[in-house]
Amino acid sequence: MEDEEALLTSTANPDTQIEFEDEIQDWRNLTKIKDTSLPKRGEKDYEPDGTNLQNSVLEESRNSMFDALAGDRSHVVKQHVKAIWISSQKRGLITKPKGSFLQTCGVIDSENKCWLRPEEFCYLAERGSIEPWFEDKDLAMSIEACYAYCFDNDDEIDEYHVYSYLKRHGFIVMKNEEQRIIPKLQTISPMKRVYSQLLKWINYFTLPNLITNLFGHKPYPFFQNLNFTSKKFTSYSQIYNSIKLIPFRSHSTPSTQPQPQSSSTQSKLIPTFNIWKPSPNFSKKSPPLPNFQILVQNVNKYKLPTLKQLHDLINSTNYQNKHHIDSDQSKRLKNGYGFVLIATVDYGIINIVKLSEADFGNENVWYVPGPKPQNKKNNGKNNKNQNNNNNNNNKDKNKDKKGKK
Amino acid sequence: MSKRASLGQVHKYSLPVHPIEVPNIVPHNPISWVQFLIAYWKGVTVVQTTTADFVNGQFLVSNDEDIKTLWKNGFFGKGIFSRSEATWYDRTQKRLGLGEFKNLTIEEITAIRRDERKKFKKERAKLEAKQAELKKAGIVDPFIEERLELKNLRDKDIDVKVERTIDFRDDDQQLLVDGKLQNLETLELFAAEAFFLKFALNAINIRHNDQPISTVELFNKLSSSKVDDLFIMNYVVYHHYRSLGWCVRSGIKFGTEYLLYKRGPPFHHAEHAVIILPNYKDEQQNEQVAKDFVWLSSISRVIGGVRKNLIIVFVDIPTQEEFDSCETLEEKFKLYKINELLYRRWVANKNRD
Amino acid sequence: MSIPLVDQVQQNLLFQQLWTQVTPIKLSNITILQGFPKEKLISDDETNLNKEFVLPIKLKDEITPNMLDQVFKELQGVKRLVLGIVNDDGTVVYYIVHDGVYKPKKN
Amino acid sequence: MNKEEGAMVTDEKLPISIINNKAFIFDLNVIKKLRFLGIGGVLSGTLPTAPQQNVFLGLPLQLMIEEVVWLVENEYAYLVPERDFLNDLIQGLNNDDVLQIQNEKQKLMDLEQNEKLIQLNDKLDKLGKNNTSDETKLKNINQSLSIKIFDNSNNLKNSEFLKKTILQNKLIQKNLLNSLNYNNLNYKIFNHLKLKNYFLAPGLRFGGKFIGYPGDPLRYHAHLIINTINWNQDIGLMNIVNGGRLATGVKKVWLIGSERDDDEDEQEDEQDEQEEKDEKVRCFSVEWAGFG
Repeated sequence: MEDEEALLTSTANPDTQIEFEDEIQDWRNLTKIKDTSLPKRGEKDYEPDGTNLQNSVLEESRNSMFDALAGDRSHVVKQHVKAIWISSQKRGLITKPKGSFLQTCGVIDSENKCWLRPEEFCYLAERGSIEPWFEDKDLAMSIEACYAYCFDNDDEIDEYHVYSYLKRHGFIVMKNEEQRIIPKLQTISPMKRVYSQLLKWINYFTLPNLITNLFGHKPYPFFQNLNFTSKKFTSYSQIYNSIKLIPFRSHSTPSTQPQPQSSSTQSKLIPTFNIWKPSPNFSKKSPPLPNFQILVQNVNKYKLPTLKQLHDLINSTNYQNKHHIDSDQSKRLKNGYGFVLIATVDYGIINIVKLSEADFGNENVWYVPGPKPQNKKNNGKNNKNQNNNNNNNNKDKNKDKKGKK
Repeated sequence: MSKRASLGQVHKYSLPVHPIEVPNIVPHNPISWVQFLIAYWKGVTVVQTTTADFVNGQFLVSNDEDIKTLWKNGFFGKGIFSRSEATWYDRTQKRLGLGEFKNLTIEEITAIRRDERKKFKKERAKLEAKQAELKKAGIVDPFIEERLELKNLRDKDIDVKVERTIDFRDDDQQLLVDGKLQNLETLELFAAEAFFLKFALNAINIRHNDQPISTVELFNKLSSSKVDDLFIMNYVVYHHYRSLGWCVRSGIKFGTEYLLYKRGPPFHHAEHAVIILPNYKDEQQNEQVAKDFVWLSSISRVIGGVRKNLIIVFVDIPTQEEFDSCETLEEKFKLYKINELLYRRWVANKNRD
Repeated sequence: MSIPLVDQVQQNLLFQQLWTQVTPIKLSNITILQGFPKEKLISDDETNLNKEFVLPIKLKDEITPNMLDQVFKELQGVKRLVLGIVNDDGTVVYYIVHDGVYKPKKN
Repeated sequence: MNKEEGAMVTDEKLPISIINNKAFIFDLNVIKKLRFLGIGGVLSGTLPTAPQQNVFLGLPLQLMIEEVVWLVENEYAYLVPERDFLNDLIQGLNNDDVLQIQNEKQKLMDLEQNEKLIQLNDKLDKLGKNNTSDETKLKNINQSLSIKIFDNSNNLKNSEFLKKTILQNKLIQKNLLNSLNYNNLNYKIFNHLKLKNYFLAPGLRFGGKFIGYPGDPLRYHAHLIINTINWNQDIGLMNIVNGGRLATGVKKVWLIGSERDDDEDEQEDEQDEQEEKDEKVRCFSVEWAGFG
């Protein structure tokens, strides 16, 4: 199918590209969500048509919403946990810690008291798991008071929304308090490097190459005056390599051209939260490397960070499998290398994007015809295989082997 | 099957530069060595040179053979009346009932599919009207069955069989000379394509006001001498991807600069879409030109909707002094560096397990 | 050989999009095109084929709300305009601009 | 229109809590009234009865700045500097007040206890197994009573009074509104579409400033992806291509909202300022033409 066709068909049905959470849902379906399965997308109307039926359905939806919003925020006496907001520390204090949330929230000090960060305190209060208390009055705080006292600026509120969004999704989320840059590990394992060097040498000595090398063919041409006819190219890899010119940032030698230290006061960006996939064995005392790291940015306040900021940000990340490299070329191209998540926030609406470093410059995709086919029918198939092999990791292997005599 | 093979044969070469064909060497067979050497000595790297006219900022190729050459050897250019390959002449022959019946062109297949979809939409509209009427009477949704049927209709692959109908408009009179169709279609190259063919491959002659134009002259016409000139940025990105083997075509239909195809449009879908942003040495300047997230979100939605990968290419911009001090274009281009970032929506639900 | 912008869009409309009776009209500052599309531009339209107006413009050109306003002012009573956006590869893409807040097509 | 609607909205001005320049509603009754005014806001808290999902969220409701300005300009609402307000409110409570609050809380729990006891006795009677003393039962019941966390602080003494004071202090109101630092063009476009009965929501997900619904988003699909562009600012044809593609693909139009810059209109007499201002707003709706 043509690209345009793909667009038409994929968008003919908007459901396929809009995530479920994106749309405002019919609250009459809330009961279904509690039965663990997601409700089907509610049928909505095109526009108000003034019918009584439409009005009564709308009223029903609104009432379902209002009823749901009126639901109690509470826990039972048996599980009562009182948490006191200590303003001076900017922490919530639980003197008698209990509850399953302790597995992923709070820090226990030497006196066995639990300290909650503002977002933890507020989130647990909001879902009814703790009873928030004022420090200097013997009085419970409302959610209103939690919002007013826990956050010192607008960014912290956006961060809180992202925190609770991820928590509701079941992730384990912790503030990334590590303010130092984690040194970047070697991207290529030593073994891999030896291996690829070896392959390079092997290829160098493959015969057609040896011969062209002996005849003094240099792959770098003079642009403008280039005259291919005076060169003896025996394969497309030679032709393509000869026109390579534009420098690119490679994931294995990522250092950017030295940028003069700018006078800008723009602060260095650091991921806001560490995120782990849900795991029953999670140890908050000695957590493993997170699965993801996320930066929170309000779209009405911040723009896309500069390239330098993004590179620094990605360099500063440290998460599980950071140095994993896909063995399949097309996956490498699609997934890239190091990445960071950015949660963009627009009045509590959250859209998360993944920014990854890509390295197309290290991947050749030119077409290499396969060996002469046994019969015509196999032709396409062979080409494919050949392509995949080439894609694996060594570009020098991309020597054309013309099957024709 | 045979169509596929022949397509592979037609597009055997991915650039209008062809390598020398040498036989394989079998190490223990000295005859193969000799054969190789002979082929090597006799062989010449073939460059298929074409000609384009540079007029009013457009690069137009009007010679039929040249058009074919550019299309066959790496999918360069676009027929001005076609979606990609110049197929207007064949299409119009068919439409006007001239010539023989050939395979349907992409444009024709699309038109048929769109017609089918319109029919479906009409039926759906009717259904909805009926439903609205009933709703006024207070009856809810009696049409679930029918709707399901319609959905099937939509999901079903639309069969493309056509009977030929002739469509001759008054406006078509001007196309005919002595009852024969004049080919009005030319191939247009975009600036980076034309410049690549000239500068990197030296496979094209470019005429300006009927005079041949040199690479440097062409460059000066296409770019201002400013270091962050759009043409230069677009060109270095084009050159980068072409030199890696990608077939690079315009991305305007999806609101991006380029689309990257493996091999070319008839072989693969474009998997990647490219947008280009400058990266200055001065961070303050970068902050001033920074794009907002909403803008990116819009692009990423369109690109995600057609299941493509969005690449943001940041091009390092050298200083004007560095740029001016370079003597050759080659040196100048080498000052620009490609930095690629992938931008993709991250869906929490799909990343939890 | 030379194809200025307006001719380029005119030819594209006539020979690729198969519009009919495509002719230029001069406005005070610019030239636009009028003509009849192959099919209804908006499926919800009641009349069969309307005369449509096309503003040829290069992709890299600027367009401001003020400019759109001017065109609608000069085309008194016309409720929509088609932008014929010309890319430097010869592609012309077409977008409808409706005057005011317009409800999307139902289908 | 709903019968209650009229009564609901004319009542009295609604409080909007301002926390770090963001606007929140912590009171369900206020949310209900806003809904009838066509102000939806964004529910951004965890719904305590279904805390493990993100499709249906709970209190508080966050409002867009434009919603806040619209509510204030139309005299439906006033602003409360939340932290100062709470500080005053809490400082103003003496020990007796605190005791009273606790007593009230205790009363609620006693009520719940009673109810639960009656229920339990009924149940056991029916089963014919009611042979333990109430005291033993209460021991268990007491463990299952609920500790409630309140959405707002309306129950605190003087809350109403303090809010009234804030409402009447014009300087506070003016300063708070200014502190929101809203973009004038965005507000004009918001107001223009609001006058046309559109329900507006933040636009990030569809790549716009706002998205516009023809009615309550609970029942209707969005029609508009709204962008605000200055009168002589380049819209960017690539943005039109992109936005038009996106919008048409999801059955919406890509709306350009702008405001005339020309001075000639200024001399016209200003009978109705609100409408006069709105006449300067100019919108264009973009969609893909379906060919090319």
